[in-house]
Amino acid sequence: MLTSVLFYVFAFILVFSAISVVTAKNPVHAVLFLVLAFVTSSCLWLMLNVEFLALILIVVYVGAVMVLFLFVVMMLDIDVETMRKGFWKNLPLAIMLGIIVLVEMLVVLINKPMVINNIPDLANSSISNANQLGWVLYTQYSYPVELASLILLLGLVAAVALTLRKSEKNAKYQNISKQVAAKASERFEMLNMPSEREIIEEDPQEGDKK
Amino acid sequence: MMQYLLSLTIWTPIITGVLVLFASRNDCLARYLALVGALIATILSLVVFINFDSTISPLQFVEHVEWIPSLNIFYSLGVDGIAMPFLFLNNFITLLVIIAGWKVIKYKVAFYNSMFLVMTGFISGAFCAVDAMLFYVFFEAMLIPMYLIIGVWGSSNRVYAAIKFFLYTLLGSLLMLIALIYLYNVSNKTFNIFMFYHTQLAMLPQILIFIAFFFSFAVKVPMWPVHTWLPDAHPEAPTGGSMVLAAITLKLGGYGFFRFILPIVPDASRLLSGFMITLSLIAIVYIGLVAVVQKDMKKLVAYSSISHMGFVTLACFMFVGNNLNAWAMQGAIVQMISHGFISAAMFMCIGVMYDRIHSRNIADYGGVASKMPIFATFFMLFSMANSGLPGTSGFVGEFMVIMGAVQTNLIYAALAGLTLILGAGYTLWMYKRTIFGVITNPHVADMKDVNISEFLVLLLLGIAVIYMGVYPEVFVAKMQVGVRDVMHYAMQSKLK
Amino acid sequence: MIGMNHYLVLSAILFAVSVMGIFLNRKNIIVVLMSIELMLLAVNFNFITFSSFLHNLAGQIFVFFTLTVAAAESAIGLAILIVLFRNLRSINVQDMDKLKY
Amino acid sequence: MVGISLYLTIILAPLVASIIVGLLGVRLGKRASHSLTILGVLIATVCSYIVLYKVQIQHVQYNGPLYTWLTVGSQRFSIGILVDTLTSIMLVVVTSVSLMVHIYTIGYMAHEEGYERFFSYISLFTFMMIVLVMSNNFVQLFFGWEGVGLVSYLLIGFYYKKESAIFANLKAFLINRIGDLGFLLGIGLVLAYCGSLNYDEVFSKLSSLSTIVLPGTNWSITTVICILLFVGAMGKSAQFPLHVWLPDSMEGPTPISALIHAATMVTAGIFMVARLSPMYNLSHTALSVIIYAGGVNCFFLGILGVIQTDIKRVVAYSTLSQLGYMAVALGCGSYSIAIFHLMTHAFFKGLLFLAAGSVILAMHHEQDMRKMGGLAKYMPITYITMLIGSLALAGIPPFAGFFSKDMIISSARLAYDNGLPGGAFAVFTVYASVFITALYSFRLIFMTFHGKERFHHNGHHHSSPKESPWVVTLPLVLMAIPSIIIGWLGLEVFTSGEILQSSVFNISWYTRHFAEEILTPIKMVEESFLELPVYFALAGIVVAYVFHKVDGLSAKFVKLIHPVYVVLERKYFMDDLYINVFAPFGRGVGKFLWTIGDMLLIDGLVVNGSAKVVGGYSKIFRKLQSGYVNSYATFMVLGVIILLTFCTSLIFSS
Repeated sequence: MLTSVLFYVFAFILVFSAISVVTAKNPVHAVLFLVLAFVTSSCLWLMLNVEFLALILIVVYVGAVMVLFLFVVMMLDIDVETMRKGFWKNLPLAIMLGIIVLVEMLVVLINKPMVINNIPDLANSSISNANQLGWVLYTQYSYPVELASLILLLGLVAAVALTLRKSEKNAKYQNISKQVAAKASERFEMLNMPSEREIIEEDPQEGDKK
Repeated sequence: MMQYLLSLTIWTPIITGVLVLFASRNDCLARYLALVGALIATILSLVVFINFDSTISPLQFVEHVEWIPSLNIFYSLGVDGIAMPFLFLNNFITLLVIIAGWKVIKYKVAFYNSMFLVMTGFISGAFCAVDAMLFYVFFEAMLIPMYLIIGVWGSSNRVYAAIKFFLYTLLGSLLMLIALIYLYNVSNKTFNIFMFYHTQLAMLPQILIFIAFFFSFAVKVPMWPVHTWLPDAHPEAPTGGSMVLAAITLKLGGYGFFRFILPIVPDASRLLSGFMITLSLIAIVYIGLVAVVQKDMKKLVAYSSISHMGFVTLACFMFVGNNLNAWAMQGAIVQMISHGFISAAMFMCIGVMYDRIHSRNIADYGGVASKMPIFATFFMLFSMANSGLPGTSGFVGEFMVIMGAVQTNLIYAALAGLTLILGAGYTLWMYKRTIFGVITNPHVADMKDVNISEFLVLLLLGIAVIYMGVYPEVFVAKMQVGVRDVMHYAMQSKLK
Repeated sequence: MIGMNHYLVLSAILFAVSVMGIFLNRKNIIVVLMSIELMLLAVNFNFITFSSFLHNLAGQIFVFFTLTVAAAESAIGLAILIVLFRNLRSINVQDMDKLKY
Repeated sequence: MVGISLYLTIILAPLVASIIVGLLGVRLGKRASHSLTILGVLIATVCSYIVLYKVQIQHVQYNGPLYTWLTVGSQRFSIGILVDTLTSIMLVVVTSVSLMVHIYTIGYMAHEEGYERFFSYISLFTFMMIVLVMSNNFVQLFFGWEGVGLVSYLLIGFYYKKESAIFANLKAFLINRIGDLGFLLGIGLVLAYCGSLNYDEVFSKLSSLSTIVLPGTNWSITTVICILLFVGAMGKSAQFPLHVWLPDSMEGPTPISALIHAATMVTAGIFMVARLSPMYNLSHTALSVIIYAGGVNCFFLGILGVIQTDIKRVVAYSTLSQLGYMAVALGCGSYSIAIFHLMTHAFFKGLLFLAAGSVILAMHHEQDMRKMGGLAKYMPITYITMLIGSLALAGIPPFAGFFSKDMIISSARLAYDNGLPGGAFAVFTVYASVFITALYSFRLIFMTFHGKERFHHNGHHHSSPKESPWVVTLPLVLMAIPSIIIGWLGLEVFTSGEILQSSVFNISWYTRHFAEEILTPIKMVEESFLELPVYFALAGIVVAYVFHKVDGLSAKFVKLIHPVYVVLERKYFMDDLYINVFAPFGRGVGKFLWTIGDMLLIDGLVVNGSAKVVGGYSKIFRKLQSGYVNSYATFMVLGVIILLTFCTSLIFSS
């Protein structure tokens, strides 16, 4: 009974926040609603005994991706009014299409009713969900995991590379070929300086070397 | 060595062509490298020519290597009496083109020479291919270099011409691919052209195959009314491109009639021979008249090419009852080879004039003879050859075809013979307006006579034209048996 | 009793809402991106549901990878968005017509 | 030298000389050039006389192949040599006249540009003509036939900067090509029905042809072949209506007018018909056609010579007229007489041209007779030789032309008596032409050599005209001699056909007639004064004299017959027909086909039209490709929805 109530509460929050995401005037609000949607769905996943992924969703999505979104939205100077143009014009079409999609999916569900209703019992399971996943991921799916890590790395590098501005004056970036080609003599130079400075004018070349 | 002679002939220019590309920094090196490649290929094809046994009937210099086993496609080469002369013609003309472009081409020299070498290899491949798919690959691959040659080194309207050329020819050959796949399915999953000769076919498929092949080869020849790409391509192409286009690529169309249409669909050929003869006669007379009024020299010669190639298609379908005519059939091949020399020479001559004052317009010339006597002499020779003067190669083919046509129908012969008058009319009228007369254009007054490379090209072509006119037997003897075999297949019914 | 169908219906609704989102905010590329995230969530929901009810781990594994890819995707997508904004001073989709003939 | 090497020497000597001079002429210089070519022709001439001796006295004949030219199926075609009586006669005529012309050219062309080129051309011409004459098959005949046409083209256009010359040479070549088409078709029919192109093999199969008709018609195949071949001869021998090129060909230098357009090339058609006499004997229809063509030439074109003022054109029209005589002789079946006239004509007409050239040289290339007059006392040799030539041409006994022309008249009457269709026309034209011939040739003599000296008026030159150098007059004298005597020598042998035995076969009634009647020159001269022709000729001379002496008579006469005069002046409108009707018609059709057929229909409608249709559709569908990411996204989602609908419908159907 409790689970039913909880499900309906979460489900309601989820649908509400999803609708808010797509209708919110302010993109910042939209992002925040999206965070809410992720959190509630994470809760729903927990109810399905999928703790590992639920946590991942919170950590990765809410903690990383959504922060990124929020950061971008706040950083960019977005003209909200022009963005909203055509919102009302598109609304009927959008609702219609949404209903069509929904109806079609429901039709499928109604025509092929699923009779499996037993949620796996957590107490009966000797091994935790995270443990189970770990066993499979690091044995059977070890190569895809490696691949996934590479994709993440790529995403990381790509994001940096894309947003890096070489043309900007104070941007700091490495010139690798220059670094590699450097010799010891260029790094370290012995200067023979007189202990006492003479009062005659400075040698301009020496000034350059500094 | 002898065993792989055909492969060597095909791949030497292609490989040299690719090597030439690497020499793109050094124009001089590129030229010499290209010359060496073309020379080796010409010598190889000459070896093929000399070692070809004109008395035995099957293919010679055969090579047979698996290529795509799952589809039963072979890298299979061989030449008979019909293909062999073209092999030589092709390499010979390319050699001349390389020499002709020696001083004229200054823009992307290596690329230019490379394209011609690669194209030669592809064309040789098409002539040597025994496997239909191999033929198709070479046949299509050849378009690419030609497209680039027109598109890169052409004159003002080159892009239109290049695209028109490409689309026209591609459209035709796609139909051929369908026909080939059909033939593959009905003849025990083989692409061997000579196996197709033995495939029994009902009338309807024969007609459909005929139409498919017809579009592919008629565009190449080109026959009326699918000829309009040629008068557009020629004026835009550089001299070398025009030479190869007129001298060799058109011949692939005529070759297709001999290699594919007549032996594979003999009954349809017989049925549609009236149609083909009509188109050919239209090509000869109509195009001849059109050529008379051209103002652009290259267009004029392009139209004259169409008119001359009309003889080839006319000759292919000279059925008397069920029998083909040996005179006409051999005449067609002689006509093609001779036209290869003559049209190359005509375009070379026009190129020589074009290089000096950059105009193809007949009206811009006049009085060239007094400034370029040596050139005028050569041009006279080739003009006369183009109008079919006995003693030049131009006569032999026309003569043989007309002799054959008389045996079918005197009217056909008379209409075809009108080219004697029209051909002389447009060629010599052009000659009169460009070479004779007083100099009116100040640029003409500054023209200098031919330089050494031009002289060499004209001389070689002149020797070829006269040699073939005085002693055609040397070519004719080689093709005797090949033509006989084609006639043999073309005269048998394939209906079940 | 909450059965499988409940979850599936929920995910269907989520999906439909995200489809609506794409149509509603055709001009605002950020919201479009967010709608796509929502759509992915709906799909993941389905996977999780089936995995859980059918006692099969494959669904969860799939979700694991989907999450990975989606994270990378949104990172790159946002990076592109920033570059676009820098160059165009706008993220209006209508302004992105450089490739239009 | 014997046999084949002798014949090859005749053929190749001029060719070798021509090629050497042609390629290296400018380096060799004038002297070496003309020496070399004259040497070549001299060798050929000497050898020709040896051949004549061998053939006529020792009866050595030759017919054999040189090399295989072409093999088609089982048919083999060889380039070969035929030396028989006809060949030997023609060889002598060709090489002798050619030699004279070569020598003459040294003087005539001395100061012309392209001296070496000219010698190379005329040597090449000699080679081609020899090939034509010595061939033993149709292909080689055609080679020589076109070859002489080529050189004629080159030589008419020798002054290639002169618009009229390059117009004339193109015209000559094209008109000849019309004839060649007929000729080629004739050869084709010969090949198709006889299976060979060698004369002897063709002749041996002639008898089997008599019953065959051309498919689809009821024309006898022999007649069709003969007429088609004669069409070729009409082109080359300038028979009506393909004669229009010959007067214009006078644009070329005078020596070639003498060599090509009087003595040798234009007689090739006559030679060809005579060579094929066994074939022509089988078709009386073809003979009639020849008579009509020849008759028109002989009389109607002869008349045009009377009104010409250009000295060379007068001679040119007389050539047309004389060619008509020869054709009439052929048409009457007396081929040997045609060859006889061909030979005498070659000498006296060559002489006339060369003499005219001498006059032109003296007048500094002025050709208008109205600006001459009274030249007799300045140029005695030229005058006398030209007078001899004119007397021969007019057919005054005992000059050469008299005998041959009289024999043509006799054979025409014979043909009429034997009921050959067109016989009456032949008789009328040959008689009438005797008068015309004498009229125009003496009009030329009087206008040029007698009367007032009109050449001072045009102010170009003040010195009086001088006799030409010896290289010019020597050939005149050498040609004048045969113009007098060759008739005496040839009459009997040609009349009986003895000299041409086994190569030319006269028609049956002719042979029968002259087997009974033996003619000797003395007897013929005596008898001639009892017959009309001589009086016609004398009348012509008298009329010419009267018109010359009485001032203003010709002007009055012209006024009297004004409409006729206009027709004559426009040359029966034949030139207009070709230049203003046929040529523009051809060009018009060409232009129409090009602009309407090629450019508008094929290129515009089909080729570019299809491209436009594709382009039009693309223009519509391009609208969907807006380039906006959001519209793509929309379409993608729409696609997803459609797919979803499809999947859903699958559930219902199953």
